[in-house]
Amino acid sequence: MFRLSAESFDPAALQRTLGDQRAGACVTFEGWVRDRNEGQPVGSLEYEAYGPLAVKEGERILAEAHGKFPILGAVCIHRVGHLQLGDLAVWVGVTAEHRGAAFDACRYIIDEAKARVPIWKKEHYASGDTAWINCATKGEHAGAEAPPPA
Amino acid sequence: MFRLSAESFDPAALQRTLGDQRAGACVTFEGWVRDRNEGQPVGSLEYEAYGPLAVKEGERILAEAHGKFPILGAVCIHRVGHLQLGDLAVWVGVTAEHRGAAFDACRYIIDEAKARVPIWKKEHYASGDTAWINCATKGEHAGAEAPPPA
Amino acid sequence: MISVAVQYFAILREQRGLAQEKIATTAGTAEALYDELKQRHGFTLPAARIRAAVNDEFVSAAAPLREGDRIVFIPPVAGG
Amino acid sequence: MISVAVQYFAILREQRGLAQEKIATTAGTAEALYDELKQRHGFTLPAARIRAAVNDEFVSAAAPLREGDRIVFIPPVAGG
Repeated sequence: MFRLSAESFDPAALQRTLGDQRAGACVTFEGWVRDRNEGQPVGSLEYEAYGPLAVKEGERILAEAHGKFPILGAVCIHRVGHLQLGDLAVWVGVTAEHRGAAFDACRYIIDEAKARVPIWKKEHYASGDTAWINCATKGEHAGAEAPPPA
Repeated sequence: MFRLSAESFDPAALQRTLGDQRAGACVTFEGWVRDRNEGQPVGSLEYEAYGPLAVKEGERILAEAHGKFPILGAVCIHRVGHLQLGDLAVWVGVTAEHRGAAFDACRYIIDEAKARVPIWKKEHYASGDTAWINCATKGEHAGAEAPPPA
Repeated sequence: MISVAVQYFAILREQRGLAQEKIATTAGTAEALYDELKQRHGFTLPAARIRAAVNDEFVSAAAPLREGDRIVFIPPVAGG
Repeated sequence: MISVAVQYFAILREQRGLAQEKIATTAGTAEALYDELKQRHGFTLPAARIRAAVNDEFVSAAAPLREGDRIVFIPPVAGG
């Protein structure tokens, strides 16, 4: 299940939905809003999604993960809206009989989601500037051009 | 922090202790008691630990993870005692600025903990038999000799 | 000349100043339409960094446009 | 002859039928003591699959034993 959420959500409740007596391993990834990016102090973040295609592409990624790895369950929820430092921006949870598949699939899902799902992130800096991440063109916020994975 | 726990514990509360505004990623691993091992139906599990050395070795593994990967925090809690199907047996949580280090360190910690920390697992099978995992000798529960990672 | 609906997100929405509009165009492909709109509205992202979706599915830059299509130009994504 | 304390866990505790005991031994190393106890108590695990700890630290199989040491023989572990 891939979902967008305009409200904060409870990852523990999501993880309970993955409960499965066949599962020996559950790996989760949480993306948190951190206080700096590429050395610039960040004050808050906005996420904007192209909803219908984001959900379709997210579901495709989860289906790919089920095809590539022997996993039992996989869920990804991504926040949209204005988030503050420390807020949970994205949650991925994967269950499997064995831990190798759970780690590999969780990593695959977040890597692909960050690269392919039409969601955009606008950083609000302590300086008052803002920048759409990955959308800078030469000369403008060059530091935000290709941020490292987070 | 590496700890043994004779009682069930709340992973959400543990994860909150890892909160850090510098962190962009939190990866967790949960090991759950699953209903079969190597094809044999499992009814319950007992974990027994050599406490003082388990904690020392667990702390060494966490220190190694801090040395090998750029992480911010790392915690591992392992249950001891009699556990039922679906119970949480071990929890690892790692925070880092970026997700690659968080995934790699979480995987390192659980792999090393399973291989090095003096904790033993006794499986109680639906058949009424029991076996100490990895402790079988030739001819006796050969199926439990080298279980896959879980 | 066909009539299509264009939706904008993120930096394109801000640079255009609105989230959607109807466009009458002679552009035959998604890429040609982006170039036309980039000229008109001063979008900073080059076409090479934009993907397109038509009717909520990704399409290639050379995908032909049809009357009534709903088109979204997708800036580089940054989920998570 | 030295006197040492031996603690047993898991399969060794069950095969011995107790969790700790004092032993008077002439064994000079951890491995020699394990072999002696294996004979006496019918432990099934060969010495090659056992690690030893003395005074709550891992030691090599050839580590010498001293009067008053507290020794633990560690069967193959299976945490998680």
